[in-house]
Amino acid sequence: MLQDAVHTLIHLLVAFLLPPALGSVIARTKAVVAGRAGPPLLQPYYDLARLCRKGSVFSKTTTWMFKAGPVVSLASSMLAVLFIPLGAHGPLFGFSGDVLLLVYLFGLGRFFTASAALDTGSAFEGMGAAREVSYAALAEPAFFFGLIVLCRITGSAELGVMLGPSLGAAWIAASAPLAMVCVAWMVVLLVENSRVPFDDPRTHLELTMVHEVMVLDHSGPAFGLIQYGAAVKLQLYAAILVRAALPISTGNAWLDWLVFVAGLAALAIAIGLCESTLARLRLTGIPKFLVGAGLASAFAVILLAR
Amino acid sequence: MLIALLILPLLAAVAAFVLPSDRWRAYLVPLGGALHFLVLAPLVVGPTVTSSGNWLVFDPLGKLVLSAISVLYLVCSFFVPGYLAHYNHRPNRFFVMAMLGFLSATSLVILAHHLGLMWVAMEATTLITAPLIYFNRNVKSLEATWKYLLICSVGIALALLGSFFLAYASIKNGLPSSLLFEDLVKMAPQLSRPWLHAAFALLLVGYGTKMGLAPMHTWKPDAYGEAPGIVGALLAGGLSNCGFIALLRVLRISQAGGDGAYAHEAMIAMGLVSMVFAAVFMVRQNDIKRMLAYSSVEHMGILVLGVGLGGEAIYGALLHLMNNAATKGVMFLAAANMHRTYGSKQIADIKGVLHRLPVSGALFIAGFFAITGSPPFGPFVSLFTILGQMMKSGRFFVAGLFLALLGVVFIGMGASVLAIVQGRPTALASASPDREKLWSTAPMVVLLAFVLVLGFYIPAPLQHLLEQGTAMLEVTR
Amino acid sequence: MVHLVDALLMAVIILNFVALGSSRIRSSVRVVGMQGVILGTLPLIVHHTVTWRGVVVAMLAVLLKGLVIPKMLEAGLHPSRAPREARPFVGFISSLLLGAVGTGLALLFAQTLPLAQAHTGLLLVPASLCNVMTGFWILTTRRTAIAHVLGILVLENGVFTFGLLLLDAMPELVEAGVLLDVFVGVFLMGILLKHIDRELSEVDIAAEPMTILREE
Amino acid sequence: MTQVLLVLAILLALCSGAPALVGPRLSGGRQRLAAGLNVLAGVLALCAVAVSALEDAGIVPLTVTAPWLMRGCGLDGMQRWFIVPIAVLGPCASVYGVGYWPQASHPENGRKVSLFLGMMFAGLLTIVCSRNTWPFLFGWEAMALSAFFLVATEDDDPAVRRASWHYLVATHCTTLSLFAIFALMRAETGTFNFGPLPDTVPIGTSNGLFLLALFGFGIKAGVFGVHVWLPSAHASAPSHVSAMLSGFVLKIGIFGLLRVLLWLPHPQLWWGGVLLGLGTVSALYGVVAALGQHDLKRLLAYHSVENIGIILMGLGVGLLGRSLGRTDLLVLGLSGALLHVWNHCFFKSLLFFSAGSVVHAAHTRTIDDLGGLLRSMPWTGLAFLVGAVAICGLPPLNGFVSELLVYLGLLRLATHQTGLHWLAGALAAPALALVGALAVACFVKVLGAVFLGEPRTAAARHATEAPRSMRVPMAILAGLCLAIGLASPLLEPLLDGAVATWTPHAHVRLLAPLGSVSLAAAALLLLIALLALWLGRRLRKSGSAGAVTWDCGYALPTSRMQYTAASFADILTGLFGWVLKPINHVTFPSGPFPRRASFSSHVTDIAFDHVIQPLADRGFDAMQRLRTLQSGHTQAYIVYIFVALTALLWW
Repeated sequence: MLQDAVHTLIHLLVAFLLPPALGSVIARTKAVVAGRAGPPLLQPYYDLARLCRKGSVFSKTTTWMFKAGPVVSLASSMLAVLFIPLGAHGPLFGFSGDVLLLVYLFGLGRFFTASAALDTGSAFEGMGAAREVSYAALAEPAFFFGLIVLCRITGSAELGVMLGPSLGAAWIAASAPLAMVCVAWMVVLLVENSRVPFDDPRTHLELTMVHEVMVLDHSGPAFGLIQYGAAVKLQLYAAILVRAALPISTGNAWLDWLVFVAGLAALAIAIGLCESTLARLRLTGIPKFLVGAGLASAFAVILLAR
Repeated sequence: MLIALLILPLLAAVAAFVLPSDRWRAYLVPLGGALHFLVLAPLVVGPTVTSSGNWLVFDPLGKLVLSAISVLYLVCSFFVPGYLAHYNHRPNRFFVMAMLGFLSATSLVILAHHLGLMWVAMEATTLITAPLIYFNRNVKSLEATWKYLLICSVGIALALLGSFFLAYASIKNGLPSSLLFEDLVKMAPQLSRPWLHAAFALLLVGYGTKMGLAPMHTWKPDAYGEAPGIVGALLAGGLSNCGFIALLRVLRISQAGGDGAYAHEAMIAMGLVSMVFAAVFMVRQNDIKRMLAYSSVEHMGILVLGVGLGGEAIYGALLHLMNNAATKGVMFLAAANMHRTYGSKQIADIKGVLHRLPVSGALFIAGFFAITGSPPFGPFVSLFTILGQMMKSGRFFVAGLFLALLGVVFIGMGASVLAIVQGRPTALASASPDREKLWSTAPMVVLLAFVLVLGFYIPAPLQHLLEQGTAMLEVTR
Repeated sequence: MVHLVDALLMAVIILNFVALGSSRIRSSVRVVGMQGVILGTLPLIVHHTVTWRGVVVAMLAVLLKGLVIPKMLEAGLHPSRAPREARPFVGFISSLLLGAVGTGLALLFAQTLPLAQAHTGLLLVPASLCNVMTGFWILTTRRTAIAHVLGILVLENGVFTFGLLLLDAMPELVEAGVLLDVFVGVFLMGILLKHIDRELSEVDIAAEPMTILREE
Repeated sequence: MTQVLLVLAILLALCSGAPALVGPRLSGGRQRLAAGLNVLAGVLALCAVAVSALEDAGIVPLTVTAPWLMRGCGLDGMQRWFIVPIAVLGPCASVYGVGYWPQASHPENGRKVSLFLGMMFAGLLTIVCSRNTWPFLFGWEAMALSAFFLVATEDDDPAVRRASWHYLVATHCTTLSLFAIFALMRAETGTFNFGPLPDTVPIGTSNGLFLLALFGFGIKAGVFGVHVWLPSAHASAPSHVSAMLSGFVLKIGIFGLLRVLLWLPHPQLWWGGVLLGLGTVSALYGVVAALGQHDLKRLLAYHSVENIGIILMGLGVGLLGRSLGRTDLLVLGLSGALLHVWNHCFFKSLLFFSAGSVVHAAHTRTIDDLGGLLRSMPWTGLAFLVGAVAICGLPPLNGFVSELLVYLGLLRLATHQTGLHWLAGALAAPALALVGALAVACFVKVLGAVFLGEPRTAAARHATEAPRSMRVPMAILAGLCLAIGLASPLLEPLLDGAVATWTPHAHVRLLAPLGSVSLAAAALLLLIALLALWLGRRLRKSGSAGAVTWDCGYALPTSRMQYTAASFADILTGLFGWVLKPINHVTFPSGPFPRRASFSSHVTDIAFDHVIQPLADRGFDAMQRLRTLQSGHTQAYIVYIFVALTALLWW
């Protein structure tokens, strides 16, 4: 019993404290590739603390909607995290169909973030919001076909079961579709979390931004919430992708935690490498890429029909 | 007693001829109508009456049609005094005489049980209605009257030839030749088949011309288009039904003579052709009265189609005869009011009737929904019964075509009706002093109430008459 | 007796062709008048027992069809305006040919109808059908309104000849009624003809009479 | 007992408008009376549902034997399910109408609207509770005709006349196909009463009835292809009428389809496939077309097409389940569709009510002329937000619950082992997900353009909040959306009763985790509240100041610089251009000193502008050519007579 309580505590800690660290690993990888020393690993935590203490400036044209944006997007990400398995450890909660809760919680977060951006009444934030919702809509089928593949293989609609122990055996039986799903999910991860090929988190030219420009007008604790929400969302996608790619469970609980953290780090480094090596896609190129990813995962479903 | 039905309107006509003042003469029409109705009412409820050597017989079919015409005539006759007062600059002696003569002629057609006598009466109705159509005294109404007379004469001549063929059919097989319906129906099985066959074709075309079935309907749009609204109502509701009852009498003989199958197929074909013609000519029609004329062609087609199908559809057709007469009355009177107020029949010139003539506009729309078979009204019940019989006898193609044509007619007619009724009235129309008076709206309201009641509940005597009528036309073998 | 009837019927058929062929309206009116007279007298001949009522009806028919109607129609023919010739759609020769074809068709159709033994020899049915067809051709090939009235008359004559077959079935009263109706019909058309002349005086009556009412 | 209540409710609603005709033209009292009568009718209908539920459960004995008029109506599980939303929506709409369409400011058509609103409400009640052809058809036509007169309220505007005309033609096609259906059914069963058709009915007739029902009821439900009347009718009708139209009149089509599908013998497998395919296409087309709209109410109308598509997908899964023998699929699909009927009825009418108060305040329906209304109309803005979140199916609210049921049905279909039927589920589920995401995009666009940012025109600037009589119905509907989202298990008994009409023992609880969904929704709301509190405390502690929007330092932002609806949706309308076929009206700047250049684009409806309209025009032109038969020549007419004669003789 004690064992379970400890592991649930670790589960909560990993779920809610680890996300900013993921961002720092990516930043550190990019710095090392660029030959720089890079910011200290705990820099994101310092930023969050600083933002919580700072004063904030709100535009006169905004209403309560502007403040609701960050709050709802973080709440939906945090709730979603409770339903996903971290490595071999099953999720804290789960019911048949919680996959859809996950997908639609992302939708809710996106709805409020984009609305908050439009509330400021600035052209740039409108541009960002438009791009965010459009690309997310195009990425939706890619993610969902992957879920269909997993659902078809494991025969259940519960995330814990789909990414559970039976996935290991499934990899042997249907490795080609699953590999294709992982590639598609990698693209979805990069799009949803505004990583380089699709969006540059550190760009300063608003015309080219997608995600960053939506949060242009936020400041102080609200901006802190947004940063933390983005980090949690990144870790969420990463956890799903890692579990789908490496469905191994070592049998020893502690060792599983290490495997999971190592997996996350490896994925962070991979994202860092992607950002350093790839250049950004033209804005008109992004929809083609997303539709391509969607067709890839759709093809995975067709492969299953064989 | 039956003779009274014929003589009373004639007496009123003579009085009209004698009476000098235009104003009082106009009131003779409602008087004649009321007298006719009073005599008719007890007869309809009573048993089948025959008189003068059963040349005049008042059988259930006759009761149905004559009561419909009499009610329509009585209600519409209240329209006439106001109408004639409005056009007081025109002499109306011939008009009133013709109106009353029309009533007695139609009564004679329905009562006559002798082919020759019925033909003479039918020809008389044609001749009496000619001056009615020519009442507007302009070039167009002249041409309309001329074509009406010419085409109906050709049709009636063929009908006469058909009657002679029927008479000869009995002589051919050495039977005592007689043109009385009862005798013909009794002798029918022995009648020589080819003559009976040819006779039915001729009579169908002859009396079909009188009814306005396509392709012999060409006189109808011109005649109804140019005649005054009140005359249009009586023609559409009354005269066409005379043609229909003549056809029914002939059908009974043909059925009894074993040629029923051919008769039914011919009538179904003729019915559908009429509906096709009506649908085609209804689309983008630019004249309200011509539109109503094509609607009349369509509904005559439906009557013939119903009887051709047999079974329940006969009940539906007979009920539709009543509904159609009343609804056509409403729409023609409304069209008359609009024509008078807007000074034009062209749909392009009439707009915003709901605002300018609220009662006429509302009743025109209600009549439109009724005539195209929308449920709360009477015609829906009869159309639905006819459709039910089509489905029961497995004629799916006919049912599909029937519904499609009803749809096209709805679209054609609806576009015109709504273009007139909705929107704002033109400056010219709102300027004209014409107001809606009681005489111009009360008849319509009564007729529409009648149609609405028929939609919900069919009174027992009418139900009894309809069943008897259906039994008469049922194919016995 | 039968030969006389056949001869008269042959005369009627020939008169049809004359009516079809004649170019002048005045002559065709007179021809139709003659046809009316012949047909008026025929029932007396065919009918075995001659009753006074039959005679009265025959006299009435001859009087109306022979004299009154032609006189009225000619009155309608104003010397000044109405054109001499009734310019038909088709030439006169072709209308004659049509008449011949029509008669042929009528004969064919008459064959299909079996006659009672008493009437096998008689020409009655073909004659009447031929008249009907001629009436049809006059109605459809001529332009002027007066020609149409003539067409109607020839058609009525055709139907009337068929009526001779069943004289005993048709009591005189009804026969008179038929005659009266035809007469009143033609009389009304005559009145309308005067109105047409008055109304359409400016429009040449021979041209397109009255096609104002049509669907565009 | 239920029949007495039902007939009373119907009669009350029917004559609710009558007193308005009698009184003086401008008095609002009659209208309030009419609204009161409608509310009473709604309450009676709800009591009837409760009583009949108890009767079926055997608690209340079936006492009074109904006289003739009432024998034609009654309530079984499915009918109870459909009575509730109309009993809620009807009163809300008429109460809303008191404030939105007051007699005083609309003298010439105010009374007409309240009269026909009552008639439509009565017609809908009659249809749902009828058990015989005659009340069904009478109720149907009463509803259809009164809806026509309601849509044609402002008939001096040609666009409104055209819209009401398209509606009338569409509804008449439905009526004609209903004639065919009921005539055919009577021919088979011999009676006018409703009931399952005997198995002796040949498969051909059964298929024919299915296609007729799909066509007739599909027009009424607004399924893709025959939805053409829907957008223009909703845009031109007064908003509370559009709410009734979109809220329930579309559902009456689904109700009719359900009834007929229940009675048809020999259910075929391809029926379910057709419904699922048609539903998916309708959902996709509805949301994509909505993206390109500039008119607020047309946009909401296209979303009705989308939601009807979702309902049809649920129905399709249900039918496939029935044919494949999978009762779990049947229960899930059917309950998802039925629950979505309720949800769509509530959140769509909520959206139309808030759109109505926007139009009432700003006197325009063009989204690009509005903006910044959340500040001047906070309650309407909140109502629209709740409606928008619900319609996109986002978690805390009711939209998510019913879409979850449909998803579960689709996912179970995707895991079906035998045959390739699972591919249908495997392709439809991602399509539904795409529809959800596009709906989010569309409603962010509308919310941002109408309620957020700066007001773009003077009318938007001077907008004032709607009166109380308009806000109360909105509050009720928003409350219902939240209640269903948080407490969906409460609906299980009523839902099981409805699904029980199809399969004997249906228990949604075993197949769908409604309990845990409600818990998750509650948890989400709790989390949001906590974070909001934390943020509020932090902001008070660390202070906040107001300033001009940080537009990267641009100091003079104007309202025209904001993203409009068209620019927001440009990426997606560009991608879906092959469906929307947008038409651009461009005036290029010309000459050395160009004075004026403009660009505007609008989206065409592929089914109407590119298929139905050209076909109709070509058909009517052909008829026009045929009219030369009536050439005016008497000779020709006589030739027709002889042609007819020879045809008859020769035949």
